Amino acid sequence: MTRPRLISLLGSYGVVLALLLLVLFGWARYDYFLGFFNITSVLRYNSMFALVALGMCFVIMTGGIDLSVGSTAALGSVVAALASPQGAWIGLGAGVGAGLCVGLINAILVTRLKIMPFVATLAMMLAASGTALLLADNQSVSVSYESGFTSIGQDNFLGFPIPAWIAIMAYVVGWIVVNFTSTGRGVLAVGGNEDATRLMGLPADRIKFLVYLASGGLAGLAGVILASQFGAGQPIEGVGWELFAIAAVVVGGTLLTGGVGSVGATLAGVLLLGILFNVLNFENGKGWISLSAYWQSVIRGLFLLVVVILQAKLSSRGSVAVRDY
Amino acid sequence: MTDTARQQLISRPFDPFDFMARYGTLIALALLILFNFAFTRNFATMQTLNVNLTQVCTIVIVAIGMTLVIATGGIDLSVGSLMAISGALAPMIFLGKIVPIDNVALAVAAAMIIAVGVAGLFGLFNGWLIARFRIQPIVATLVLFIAGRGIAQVLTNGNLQTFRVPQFQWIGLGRLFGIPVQVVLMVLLVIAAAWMLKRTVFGRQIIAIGGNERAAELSGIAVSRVKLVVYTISGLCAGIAGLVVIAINSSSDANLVGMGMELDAIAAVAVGGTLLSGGKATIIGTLLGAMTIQLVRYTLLANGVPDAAALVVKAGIIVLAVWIQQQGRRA
Amino acid sequence: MRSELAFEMNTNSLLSMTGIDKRFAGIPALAGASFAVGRGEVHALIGQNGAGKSTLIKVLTGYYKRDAGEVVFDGKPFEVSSPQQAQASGISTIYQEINLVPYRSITENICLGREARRYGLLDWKRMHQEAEALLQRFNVRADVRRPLMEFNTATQQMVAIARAIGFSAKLVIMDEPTSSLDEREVAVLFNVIRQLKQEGVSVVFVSHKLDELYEVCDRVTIMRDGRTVKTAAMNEIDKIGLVSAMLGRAIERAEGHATAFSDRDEKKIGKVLLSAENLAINQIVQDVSFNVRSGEIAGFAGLLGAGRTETARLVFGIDRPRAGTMIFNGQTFDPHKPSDAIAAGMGFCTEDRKSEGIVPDMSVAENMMLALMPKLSKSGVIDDKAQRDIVERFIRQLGIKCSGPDQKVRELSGGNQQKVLLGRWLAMNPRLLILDEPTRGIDVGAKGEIQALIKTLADQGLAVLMISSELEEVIEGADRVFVLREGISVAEFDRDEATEDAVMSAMAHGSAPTIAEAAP
Amino acid sequence: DAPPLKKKDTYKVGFAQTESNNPWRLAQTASMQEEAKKRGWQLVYTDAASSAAKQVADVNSMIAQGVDLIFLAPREEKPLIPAIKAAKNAGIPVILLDRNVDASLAKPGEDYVTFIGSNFIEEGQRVADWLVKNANGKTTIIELEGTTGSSPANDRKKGFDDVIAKNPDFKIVASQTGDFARDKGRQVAETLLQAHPDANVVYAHNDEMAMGAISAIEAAGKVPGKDILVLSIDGGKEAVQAVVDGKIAAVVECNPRFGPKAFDTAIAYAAGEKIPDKIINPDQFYDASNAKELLSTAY
Ligand SMILES: Nc1ncnc2c1ncn2[C@@H]1O[C@H](COP(=O)(O)OP(=O)(O)OP(=O)(O)O)[C@@H](O)[C@H]1O
Ligand SMILES: Nc1ncnc2c1ncn2[C@@H]1O[C@H](COP(=O)(O)OP(=O)(O)OP(=O)(O)O)[C@@H](O)[C@H]1O
Ligand SMILES: O[C@@H]1[C@@H](O)[C@H](O)OC[C@H]1O
Ligand SMILES: [Mg+2]
Ligand SMILES: [Mg+2]
Repeated sequence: MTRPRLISLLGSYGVVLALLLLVLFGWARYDYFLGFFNITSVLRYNSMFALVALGMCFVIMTGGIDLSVGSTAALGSVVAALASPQGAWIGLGAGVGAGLCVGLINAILVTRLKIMPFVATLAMMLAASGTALLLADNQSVSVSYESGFTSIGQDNFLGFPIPAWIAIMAYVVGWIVVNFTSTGRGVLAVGGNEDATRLMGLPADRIKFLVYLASGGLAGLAGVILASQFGAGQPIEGVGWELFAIAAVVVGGTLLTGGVGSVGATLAGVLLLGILFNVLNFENGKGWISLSAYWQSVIRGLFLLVVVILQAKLSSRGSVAVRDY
Repeated sequence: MTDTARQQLISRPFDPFDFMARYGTLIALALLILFNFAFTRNFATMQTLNVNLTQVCTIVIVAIGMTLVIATGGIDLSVGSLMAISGALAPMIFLGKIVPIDNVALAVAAAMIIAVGVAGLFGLFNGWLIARFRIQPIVATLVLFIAGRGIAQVLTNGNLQTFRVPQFQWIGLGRLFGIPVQVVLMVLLVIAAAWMLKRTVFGRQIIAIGGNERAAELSGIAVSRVKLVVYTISGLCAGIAGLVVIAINSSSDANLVGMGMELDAIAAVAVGGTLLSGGKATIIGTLLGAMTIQLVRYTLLANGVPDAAALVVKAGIIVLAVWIQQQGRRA
Repeated sequence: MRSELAFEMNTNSLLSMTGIDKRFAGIPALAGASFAVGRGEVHALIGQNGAGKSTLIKVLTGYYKRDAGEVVFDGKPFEVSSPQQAQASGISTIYQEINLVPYRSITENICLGREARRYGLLDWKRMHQEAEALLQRFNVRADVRRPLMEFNTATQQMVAIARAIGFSAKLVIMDEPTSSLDEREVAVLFNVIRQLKQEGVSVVFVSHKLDELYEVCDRVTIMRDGRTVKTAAMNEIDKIGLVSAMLGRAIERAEGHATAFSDRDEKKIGKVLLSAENLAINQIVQDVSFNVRSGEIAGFAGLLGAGRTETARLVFGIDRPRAGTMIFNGQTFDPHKPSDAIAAGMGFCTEDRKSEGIVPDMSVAENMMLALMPKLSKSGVIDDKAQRDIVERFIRQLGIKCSGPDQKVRELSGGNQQKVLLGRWLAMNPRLLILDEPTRGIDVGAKGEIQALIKTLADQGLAVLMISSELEEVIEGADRVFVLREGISVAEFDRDEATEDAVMSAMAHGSAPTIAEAAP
Repeated sequence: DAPPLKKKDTYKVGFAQTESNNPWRLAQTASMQEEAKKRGWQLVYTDAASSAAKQVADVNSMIAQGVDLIFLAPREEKPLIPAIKAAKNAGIPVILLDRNVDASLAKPGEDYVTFIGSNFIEEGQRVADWLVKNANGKTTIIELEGTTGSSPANDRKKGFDDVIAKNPDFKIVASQTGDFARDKGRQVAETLLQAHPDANVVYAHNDEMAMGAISAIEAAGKVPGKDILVLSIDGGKEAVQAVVDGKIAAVVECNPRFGPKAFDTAIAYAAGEKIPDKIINPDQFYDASNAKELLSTAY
């Protein structure tokens, strides 16, 4: 392998490297870090972010952005909780449906009314949150414990948390869509040069439409897991999820300007940032930084800084990585 | 008469879409004011004007910097955190927590200059990440969005600082010719920025970079330097806004000062008609945009719309305002 | 009456457009234009910059919605609202500005929209093969898995053409496909056009290089000010006829010269202003030496990818050389960034006007003043009056067709955008001007004006480094011609030595005699 | 039954805080940390940054680290249940601080040891009761709510509004969120005072918003305490000082200093003592009659 090729590979997989290093660090420094309990609970919790980040990744690949994912998840959780007494599947469908509704409005605002994605989804972030609060009457909504709805978030399948299975499946589908379907290639093309894509005769608007819809649906699904994992629909949850997702996507090497992106690296980005929180909690147990909780944000910021600079240095030397199959 | 001059004389027919795009924000604002005259109790008073103007000040000041940043094709998520840093630092200095300064005037001056200066430096840091490492602005500024508030909290150990220092609080509570000082400050900054953007080389360079960065670079524009300056200005604006907020409240809470400001400021810029993709900017638009958002907030509160419903209404109005703007551009 | 006419056209033509109107913000770009293309015909569409050629095409493909008029395609009324539908109906288009997706691979750029599938999923292997095979028709060999942006303009243009051909279309539209191709590639393209014709496919061909038209086109339609003014069989109209129809007035033109670089006064050439020795950066530029004197036009000739553009970038400080030295105006010259070169008195008009030239949302005036602005300001404040004067002067001098200095540059036709960029650098009054394909996409009338202008400026002492893929432009325009081949400067010709044959053979086979000698 | 706690000289305990964005929370955290230090216990501290979901993840990471006991200040009543259950399954006892969890889903003495804290509904009631008695004709009320959807906001509203509803003389003319924050509280108060010039009572769900409201009242040219009665909850030093100065009429204490009682309870539990299901803090009530003398004891 030639040097530039290696560097460009590192550029796109730098995040994987960082992830490995962080895990290694945690394993060496803390007892029980790689214990079964910790691994499964980290995965169970972060599966919500993984789903939201997957949707975000698609949106960003088209050159857009979706700020509404957090409140959409909150809305999804409320709707799912309200519907959960009717049965697990109905709760699931209702939550995803609520997300799809928000996604649909985003899609219409962006592709039909031509409103900038940042503004359109910012507005929907407010609207979804307001709707969630209205539906929930400003309070958390209990889910039904009888209907089996809580299994979705709390149970295991083959010893592995169900939410993690759901996230993995979503990523496999996402990966196939990006790499092996024309819609997926269209997503990248639209982000790379929307005007050209249109002139090339691709249905740019339909692609963007689908992407916002998918992002909404995935956020709704994350909401279902939120409701089911914690036993309540939570109208005020989801604050800042959009930034977490954006950070994960970008740390994964996806360009915010669109046109280049990787589903797999996004997952690595989610795990990287998610595990960082976990590491910070373990570090607190050591008593070094627990004196002031505020150091946590400083450390998180610094960590992001290091990863992002590393990314930038690696990818500026190799050229943009395009996958060849 | 030259050929081009003649062509200019051929008047274009009245185009309602163009008109909407040009005056969309103004129309929205006028409609809101009319609505309030009709439905909101006690609206037509000086005090209402006063309340709205003083409340909109900080958003406008931050949004000025944000407009410039957005004009270059960037974005600055760190403004709220920078407000917190400046808001945390200033009282530490004038209350003599760092080094005791006997002369109050001196202490206040030092506090203001250092606090705003530090915010500017952090802005410069944002610019450095973006210009030097070509990190995408949203992520580069996300770093300080997260860490910046942490820094402010670490500085104060998260504690609330309360104070009564009239010399300092003048910028939040004082009046100049009967007008609140912060309003005067806001107006001055708006005029300066609008003039700069329209009439100076630097302003033109900002727009060029947002419009086509490579072309700008090849035309000899020092793209990196312009970006550094623009993010620094954004930091300075945030720093000033931070001081205004704590001055009004007689207290500084690193945990909350500037919370959510980035989205308010960006919304003001967008509603004001500046394209978020860069290459275009209007400071007056931003002022009108911020006022629209402020007035929406006032209207909903004054008429007792429940908070949850207010969120939905606010969303609708933002979309509507931006949609009106967009109409002209598409034709 | 009208419908009768339409019916008549239906029977013998593939496409007929009648009475087409299109206005932008009230200003007409097309006013009652009509256009008809027969089956299996290669039809030229020509006209001055801004005549409405590209607009007509975009109206046809549904990119713009027409304000009035009728279109009949393949015997049926044709109503499409998007290029996608046009493509599905059998119209395949290569737009004027290369419209591809730079981050994506060549394969994707060629296959997007008609991907090969296996078990419902994309079959990459087959797609790569297809892309390679298509490019092979154009003698282009490239790693089709690499992102398009890694390739030069000419290759990108070929990819765009390959893409359009790859769709089995009834009509292929090419809006100035040859402006970034050299003669060898043009010849290949023409072969392909002839093949298409044999297969019964019609081709619409837009070009400002009138000589080319005679090689492949059957008929020609000439546009002026948004109208179609003439349609004729290619063999019934001569060049003068074409030009006078385009310009709308009779012209008499000095024969013998293809360009407006009439004899230059060599006495006005001064001392060496810029000399570069053994510049190298990577495979694209390996060893380039040349010099330019004040008042001299030095030309760079070479095949596509010979390293001319890349050399110019080194001179202008956009990229930094790995080896080699430059002396400018008697001093060592080592620019780190374009502003260094500009400060030293250079200007660079790039070949890629869309991504490196215009700031689309800025006005004509702002675009033109972009580089000069700092000089025309008092302590950072722009001197509007002074700028306006200059801008208006250049709009007049270059004949830029725009509604005024405040019109957005994005609204100008391609050729007029190019003129604005030329204005940007001419306004700087530089000592050395690097022109990379200065007349690309510029109509014959304006081309002559621009060439004459370059000459006048050189006469006044300006040093010009001109890169052009139009051989005659280099040969007639340059006082000296440097030939680059595969990143190496292989030959230098004085004006009288620079015959077409000599230059061409150096471009194709030249080796580096100086290098060979210098090597130990 | 709730998992037992072994008797040891020193413990490794977790404290899962909800958020750190207001002085009240800071005081609570400080109190817990001080107490741990004093007793030489190791404290694993986490901050859920206002997210119930993150708080569950935080508790899980404490379980993973094998702490002996968890102090949990649950952000909300329902979503923290899985955390309590997970701790129970792992054999780690949990003591709830300041906010309770849904009694129908988890039981004291069974799923967790006990709840130590105040009763938010009661706090709202106490404020309202005081107002009904001492209104002196001031009956037009503006209510500044806490963060929308948070349990102290919901409960303090419920407690107060229910009492007011039973007294038809009184009227709440506006009730909007001030997000528990001073700046937001001030801005909202400015607007509401403008829209309701007849209002003469401001009830704020916490001290911070009350302080903001005082600025707003003064900016509107009115005198807090005279023209408008300000009522608040929390009872921090600044607020009690305001009572002394006559700017706040009355404030219910909601003491954040949980440290000593929380740790004592843990020791008692390890010793096998019977712990009551609820340990309600004896919260002060400050008004003009007692504020001056109690000022020094305010937190
Ligand atoms: N989007 C637009 N907005 C406003 N005016 C436009 C727009 N597109 C084209 N025009 C105007 O329409 C006219 C025709 O432009 P068009 O691009 O069709 O010319 P053209 O014949 O292709 O010229 P060239 O040879 O330079 O490419 C020009 O005057 C141009 O300024
Ligand atoms: N492998 C590559 N990676 C990135 N850019 C490339 C690569 N190959 C060529 N280019 C770019 O393509 C452009 C053309 O290169 P070059 O200077 O070799 O062509 P040229 O001689 O000017 O020919 P022409 O302009 O006619 O295509 C340059 O801007 C160069 O940067
Ligand atoms: O007033 C307090 C509020 O500020 C905090 O967030 O939760 C507990 C409350 O008592
Ligand atoms: Mg054209
Ligand atoms: Mg070139």
